[in-house]
Amino acid sequence: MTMISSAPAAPVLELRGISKAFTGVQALNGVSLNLFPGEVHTLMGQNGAGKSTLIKVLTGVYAPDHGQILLAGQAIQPQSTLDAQNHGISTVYQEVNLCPNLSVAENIFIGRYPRKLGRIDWPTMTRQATALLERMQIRIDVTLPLAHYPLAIQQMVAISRSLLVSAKVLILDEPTSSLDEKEVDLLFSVLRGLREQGMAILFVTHFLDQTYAISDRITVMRNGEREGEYLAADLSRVELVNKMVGAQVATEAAAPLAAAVAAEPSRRQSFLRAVGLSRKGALLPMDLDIHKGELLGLAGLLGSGRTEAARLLFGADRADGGTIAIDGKEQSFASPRDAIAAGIGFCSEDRKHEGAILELSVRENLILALQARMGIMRAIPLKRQQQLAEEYVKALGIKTASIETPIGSLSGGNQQKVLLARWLVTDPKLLILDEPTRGIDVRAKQEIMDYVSALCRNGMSILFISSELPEVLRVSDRVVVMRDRKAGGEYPRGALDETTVLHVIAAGDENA
Amino acid sequence: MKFTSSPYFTSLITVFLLVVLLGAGGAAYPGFLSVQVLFNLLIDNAFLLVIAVGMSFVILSGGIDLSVGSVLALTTMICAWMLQTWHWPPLLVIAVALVLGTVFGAAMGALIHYFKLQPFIVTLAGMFLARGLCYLISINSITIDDPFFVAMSQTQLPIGDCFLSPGALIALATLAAAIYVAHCTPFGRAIYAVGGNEQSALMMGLRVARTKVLIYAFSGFCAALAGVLFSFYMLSGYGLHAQGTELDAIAAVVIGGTLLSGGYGYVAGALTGVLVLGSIQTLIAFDGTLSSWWTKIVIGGLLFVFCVVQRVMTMRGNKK
Amino acid sequence: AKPLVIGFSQVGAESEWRTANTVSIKDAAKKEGVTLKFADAQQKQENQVKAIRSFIAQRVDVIAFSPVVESGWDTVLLEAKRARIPVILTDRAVKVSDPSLYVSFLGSDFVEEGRRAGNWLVERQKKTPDAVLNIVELQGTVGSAPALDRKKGFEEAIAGNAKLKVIRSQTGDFTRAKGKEVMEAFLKAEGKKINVLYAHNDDMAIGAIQAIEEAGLKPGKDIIIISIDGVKGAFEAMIAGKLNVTVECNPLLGPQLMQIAKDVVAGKAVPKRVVTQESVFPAEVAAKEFPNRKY
Amino acid sequence: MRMHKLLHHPLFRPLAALAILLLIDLVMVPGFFHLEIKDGHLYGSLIDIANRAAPLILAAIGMTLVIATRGIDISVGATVAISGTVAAMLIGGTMVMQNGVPEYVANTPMWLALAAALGAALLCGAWNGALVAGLGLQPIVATLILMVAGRGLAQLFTDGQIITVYYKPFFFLGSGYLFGLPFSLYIVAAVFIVTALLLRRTALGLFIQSVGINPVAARLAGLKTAVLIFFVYVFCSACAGVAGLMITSNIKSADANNAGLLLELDAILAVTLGGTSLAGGKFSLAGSVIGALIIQTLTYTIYSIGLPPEVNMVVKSVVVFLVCVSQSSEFKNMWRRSVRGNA
Ligand SMILES: Nc1ncnc2c1ncn2[C@@H]1O[C@H](COP(=O)(O)OP(=O)(O)OP(=O)(O)O)[C@@H](O)[C@H]1O
Ligand SMILES: Nc1ncnc2c1ncn2[C@@H]1O[C@H](COP(=O)(O)OP(=O)(O)OP(=O)(O)O)[C@@H](O)[C@H]1O
Ligand SMILES: [Mg+2]
Ligand SMILES: [Mg+2]
Repeated sequence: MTMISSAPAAPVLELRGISKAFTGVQALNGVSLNLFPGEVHTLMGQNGAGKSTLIKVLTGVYAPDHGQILLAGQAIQPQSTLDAQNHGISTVYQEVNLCPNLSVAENIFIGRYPRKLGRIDWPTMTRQATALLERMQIRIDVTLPLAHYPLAIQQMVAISRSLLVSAKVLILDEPTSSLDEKEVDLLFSVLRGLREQGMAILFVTHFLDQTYAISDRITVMRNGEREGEYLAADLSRVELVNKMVGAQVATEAAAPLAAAVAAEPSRRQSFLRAVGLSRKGALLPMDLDIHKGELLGLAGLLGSGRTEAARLLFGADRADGGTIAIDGKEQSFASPRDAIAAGIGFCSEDRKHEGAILELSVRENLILALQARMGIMRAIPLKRQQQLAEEYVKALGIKTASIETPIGSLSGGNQQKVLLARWLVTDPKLLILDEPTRGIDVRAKQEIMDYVSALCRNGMSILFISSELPEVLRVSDRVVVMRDRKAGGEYPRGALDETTVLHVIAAGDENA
Repeated sequence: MKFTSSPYFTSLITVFLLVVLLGAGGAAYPGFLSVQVLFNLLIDNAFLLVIAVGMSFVILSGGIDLSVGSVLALTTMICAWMLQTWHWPPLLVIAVALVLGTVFGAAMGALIHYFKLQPFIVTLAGMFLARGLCYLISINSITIDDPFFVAMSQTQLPIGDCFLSPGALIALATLAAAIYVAHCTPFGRAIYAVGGNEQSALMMGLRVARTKVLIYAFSGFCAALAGVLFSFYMLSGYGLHAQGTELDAIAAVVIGGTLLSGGYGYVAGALTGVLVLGSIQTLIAFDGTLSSWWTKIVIGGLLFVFCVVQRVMTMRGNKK
Repeated sequence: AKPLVIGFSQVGAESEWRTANTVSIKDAAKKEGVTLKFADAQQKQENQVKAIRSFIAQRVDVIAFSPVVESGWDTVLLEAKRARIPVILTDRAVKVSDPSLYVSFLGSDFVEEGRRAGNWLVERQKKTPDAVLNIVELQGTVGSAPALDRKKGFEEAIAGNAKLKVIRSQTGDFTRAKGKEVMEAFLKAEGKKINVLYAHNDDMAIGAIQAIEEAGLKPGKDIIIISIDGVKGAFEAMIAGKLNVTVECNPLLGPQLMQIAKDVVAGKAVPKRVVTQESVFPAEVAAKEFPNRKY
Repeated sequence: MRMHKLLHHPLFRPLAALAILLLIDLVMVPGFFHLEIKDGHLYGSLIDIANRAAPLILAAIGMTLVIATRGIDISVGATVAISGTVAAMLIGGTMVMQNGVPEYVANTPMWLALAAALGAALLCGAWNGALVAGLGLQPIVATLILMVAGRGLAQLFTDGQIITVYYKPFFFLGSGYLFGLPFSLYIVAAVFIVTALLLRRTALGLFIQSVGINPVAARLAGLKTAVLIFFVYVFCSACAGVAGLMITSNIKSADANNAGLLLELDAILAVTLGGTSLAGGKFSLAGSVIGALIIQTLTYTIYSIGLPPEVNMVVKSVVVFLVCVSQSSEFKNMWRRSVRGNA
C-alpha cells in the first residue's frame, strides 16, 4: 500500500447524504463518500445495494432527491454525463455503453477526435487507438465495428476510452466482470500508474481478490445505505463479507463443494456428444462429451472460442461441420428451438442484448423460455406464473420491488439471476451457462453455484463457462481447456490445479 | 450480437444492380443509354436527391422525417408568393425560404427530443401542417416569372453535346457536402452514434439533444433547398406539389443500403437509391405501352426484384 | 411511311372519367395506326415532366399531355420546342409565358361546366321564385384545377340571385366514400335546411345520394342534386330519379386528338383551341340518352 | 389514491383527448349529441362517427400488432382496395322481379365472394410476412412494394372502373343495423374481443412484446420469431381485408383508385395516439381503438363546424401536436412543476 491512503489530503470528490428513490425502492438513503486524490477506492456491496445508482447520481445520469456533490470543495450538480466529463469525472458504466455500429477506434475517440484542418484525422485516430489498445495487449483491427468483437473486448474498449480523458476522477463500475486474470492484471497496472499521477479512482467489483489487490480504501454499502468506510489494510476478508451481508456467514473459503463429491464416475453416461463441431471463423473442429449429471467446466482465455462453442451446441449459430448426438441419437439444430426441444438451455453472457427483455416484468422474463417451450396456445395460468416467479425470486434471492417490476430497473446482478431462473424453470437436461456469475456478489455467487450443483446431483448436466479460473476449478467435475478456438485438453477433477491450466493455456499443444 | 449486415457491401451491390438495370434498359430500348438520358436522371431527380440527402441523416440517426414533401411544397408556395406578390429580390426570397425550412425542421427536432415524442408522429403532423399552410397562402397554383428563377430553370450547362441543369449541380454539391459532413466532422459521426445507440451516445458524453435538433433542422433545410430547386424546375408554387415524395426519399435511402433502424449506411447511397428509382421510371416511359395500373405493378415488381436480389446477395456475402 | 409516333402523358387513373379518357385515346391511336407512347404520371407533375423529357429523348413526332396543373410548364415545353416537337394539350389548359409553346389545346372548360351547373339551378329556381334555396357544395380535391374552376364558374352563375345561398362547402376529394361521409355530416349539422347539393363530380354525388337516403330523405326530390361529368352511374341515378342533372365533361378526346396530331405533322394549320362537344343532361332526358353512353 | 391511479392509467390521456374533442363538439355543434330513432335504428352524429371509424379501428387493431413487433405495414390501403374489389367484382348482382317481388341475385354466392376477398387479403399479408420474416427485408420497403403494386393489381382487376354492387344483402355489412346499432360496430367489437382474448388467453401477447423489444433475446429463449412476425402481417392484412369489405359495402361500390387511400397513415396515427410506441414492444389495443375514434371525431368535427376545406390540414396537425405533447411524460413533469411553482 502506498502511504498516500493514510494521509488524507482534501478529498477531490465528496458526496454528502445522497438519497435517491425509484418507484417502490429507496435505492440510496443518505449515502456519503469521500474520494481522495491518488487513491483507489473500492465500492462493495451485494447486488442491488445501490452502487451503480450512486455512480449514476454522481455522474449526472440521475438527479439525487437529496444530498450534495462537492468537487474540490465546490458544490456541483452535473446534469449529464457530458457535464460530469467536463468537471473531470470519467466513467465506465456497468452495462457497456458504446455504439455497436461504430468502429472500435471511433468508440474510443468519439467526442474528442484528433483533427486536421478542421476535419477528423482518421489515420491518426486509427494509429492512436491501436496503440492505446496495444498497451492493454489487445491487438485487433480497430477499424472494424465494435459489434464485431465479443463483450470482453468491448469492455476493454470502454476502459480505454475512459483512460483517454485527462480526468481528475475515474469511475469504473464492474469493469472486470467479463475479463480474465491476464486482462485484470493489465488493467490494474494501468490503474496503479494513474494512481501515482494523483488520480482518484472509484472502483466497483464483486471479486474480493481484486479488491485487495488494488484498493487503498473500501466503502461498503448495504441496502442503499453506507455501512462504513475502511482502509483496505485494516479489514479482513471475512469482516468485509460480513459487513456487506450484514450477518455472520461463511466466506468463499468454504468447504469443497458437496456436489463434486457426490458425482460418481459410475453414473457417467454421455448425454451430449459433439464430434468435429466447427464453424468458419469461429471454431475449429472440436469434440465434446457431456455426461449426465456432470458439471463440465470450459476454461480458456478471452476469445478462445468458448462462447462460440456454446452457441453452436445451442443452435444459436449454425455449425458448418460436425455432428451433435443427444442420448446417442444424432440431431441437427437449426435454431435454439430445436436445442430447447432436446432439453438444452443456454444462458448467454451478454445479458443486455441476448438475455433480458428490458421492458417486460421479472415474471414475464422468468417464464419466457418455459412458455416458449409449451407453445403459444397453452398459456401458463397467471397464478402459476406468479407462483413460479415468487418461488425463484426467493430461491435465488433476487432483489426486486415486486415480480411485476420491469427487469430493466433491477440491478445488474439481479437481472442476471432472473435470466438464470428463466432456464431453471424449464428444468433442462443440459444447461449451458456462459459466465452466469458475471456481476453477481460473493455470497450470491456461492448460493447460485450451490444451487446449480444440487441440480447436477439430481441428474442435470451443466456446461459451465467462466473467466474465473478458480471458480471453474472449484465446481467442475471435469474441465475442458480451450485455446485458439479449439479444445486444448481435458482434465478430470483433481487432476488439475490453476497452474496446470494456465500452463495448458499458455503452452497449448504440447500439453494437449 | 453478431455483425450481420455490412453497409459497405450492400452499397456496392446496389451500384452493381443499378448498372445492370441501366444495361438492361439500354438493351431493350434504343436510345436509352444516351448520355442525355442519364443526365436527365439527374436533372429530373435533383430535388429528390437533395431531400434524400437530408433524409439519410435522419434515418442514420434512427429517426424518420415524413414532412419533407410538404415542406418542399410549402417552399415553392412561399417562393412564388414572395416573388409574385411582394416582388422581393430572388436571392432574398431563397434565403428566407431556406431559413424557414430550417426553422421548421429544428422545431420538429426540438419537439422530438425534448418531449421524447416519436419522430414518425411529429413529422406526420408536420406534413399535415406544411401542406395545410400552403392552402392558407393560396389554393391556386402561382406561376413564377421572376427572371432569375426563369434563368435558373432554362439555363442548360453544356457538357459535350449534352447538358445539365444548375439544379442538378446544386444537388450534387449538396450531396458532396453531406458526405463530407457525415464522414469528416464530429457532427456527422455523432449522427451515427445516436443511430447506433442513443442511450450510449448520451452516456459517452455526446450532445445528443443538439445533434438531434440539428439533424431535423438539416433535413428541413434540405427539404427547403429541394423546394427552391423544384421552383426552378416547375416555375410555380403549388400546394399539391410533390405529394408522396417523402416515401420516394425514404425508399431511395433504404435502397441505397441504409438501415431504417439507424446507424448503418452511407449518405452516398442516397444517390444510388435516387438513380435506381429514376431509372425504373425512365424505363417505363421508354417502354410506353404500360397502362396506369401496369405502371404501378411494374414499379412494385422492379422494386421487389431489386430489394430481393440486394438482400440475397448481402446474405451470401456475409456468409463468406 | 413510318407510322406517326405520339408520346402521351396521362395524369393518372384516379377516376372512371380518367380511365375513359385513356381508353379513348388508346383506341383511337390503334384505329389510326399511330404508335402511342403512353406514360402514367400517378398524379404528379414532376413525373409528367420526366415523361415529356424522355419523349424528347426518344424523338417522338408529337407530344400530347393532360397537365396535372396549369402552371410550371415553360421549361420543359421550351425544350420540346427546341427539339421541334409539337405539343398538344388535352383536357386541361396550361399557363405559359409564350403561347407558341403548344400548338393546340383540346378539351373542356371547367369554369364553363361550373357555370352551366349554376345556370341550370338559376333556371330551376325560377319555378319556385319565392323559395330560398340553401346549397351545400361538395368540392373536389383542394387546390386541383377542376375543383377551383367548377367552384368559380358555379359561383359566377348564381352570383346575381339572392335566393340562392351556399351554406356549406367542404371537400369530398372526388370520391364516393368522402362524398358520403361529408354529406352525412352536413345532414346532421343542417338537417332539413338543405335544398340543393352541388357536387364537383358524379362520384361524390352518388356517395352523397346514399347518405341522403340513409337520412330518410328523398334525393332528387327533397334535395335537388346537381353534378358534373356525366358518367354511367350518374345516368343510372337520374333514371332512378335520384339525381336531377349532370353537366357533361367529355373524356372521349381520342379521335379528335389523332386528327389534330396528323394535321400538325402534315403541316396543316390547326386551331389553337378545340372545344369538345359537351351538353347538359337533366334527368328528363337520361333514359333516352343512356344507351348512347360509352363510359 | 384511486384518483391518482386513474390519472396515471395509460389510457387516461387518449381518453381525455377524445373527451375534449367531444366537449368542443358539444359547445360548437348544436344537436351533436342528439340521437333519434329513425327506421327502427339509432340515428345521429355519434352513430356516424362510430360507423365511419369502424374500418379505421380494424386497420388500427391489425397495425398495433405489427408495430408491437417493431414493424410497420404501409400496404394497408392497397389491401383494402384489393379485398373490396374482389368482393365487389364477384358479387356484382342485379335485381330481378319475381312474381312482382324484387329479388336480389349475386353473381357469386356472397359467402364465396367474402371468402375470396378475405383470401386475397390473407395472400397480401402472407406476401408481406414472407418478405419481412422470411427474407428479412426492412418492413417499410417490404410493404412499400405491395403498397405500390397492390393498388395497381386492384385497378387491373377492374380496368380502372368503379365497380358498383347491386346485391342488397351485401350492404348489410357496412350500412346495416342490428338491434338499433350499425352492424359494422358488431364486427369491430368481435374482432377486438377475439384479438384481446387471443392476446390475453394465449401467450401471443407476451411473445409479440418480447420479439418487439429484443428479437435476439427472444430467439435465444426459444421463440419462433419468424413465424410470429409472419403471423402479425397476415393478421394485419386480414383486418385490412375486413375493413375493405366494410368500406365497399358502405358505399355500395368498389373504387380501386381511391378505396383506403392513405388509410395506413391514419392507422399508424391512431396506434400512436393510443400510446403505443413505434419502437415496438408494449402496446395497447384499446388505446389504438381510442386513437381511431379521436381521428374520426376530429374529421367529423371539422365537417360539422363548417370550417373551409383549406384549413382542414392545419387544424388536424395542430390537434395531433397538442395530443402528442400533452401525452408526453416530459410535459407532465413540466406541468407538475409549474403547478407546484404556483402553489
Ligand atoms: N431505473 C431504475 N428504476 C427503478 N429501480 C431502480 C432503477 N435503477 C436501479 N433501481 C433499483 O435500485 C436498487 C439499487 O440498484 P443498483 O443498480 O444501484 O445496485 P448495484 O449495487 O449496482 O447492484 P449490482 O451489484 O447487482 O450491480 C435496486 O433495488 C434496483 O432495483
Ligand atoms: N484478445 C483478442 N484479440 C483479438 N481477437 C479477440 C480477442 N479476444 C477475442 N477475440 C475475438 O473473439 C472471438 C471469439 O470470442 P468468444 O466470445 O467465442 O470467446 P470466449 O472464449 O467465449 O471468450 P469470452 O467469452 O471471454 O469473450 C474470436 O473470433 C476473436 O476474433
Ligand atoms: Mg451495479
Ligand atoms: Mg464468452
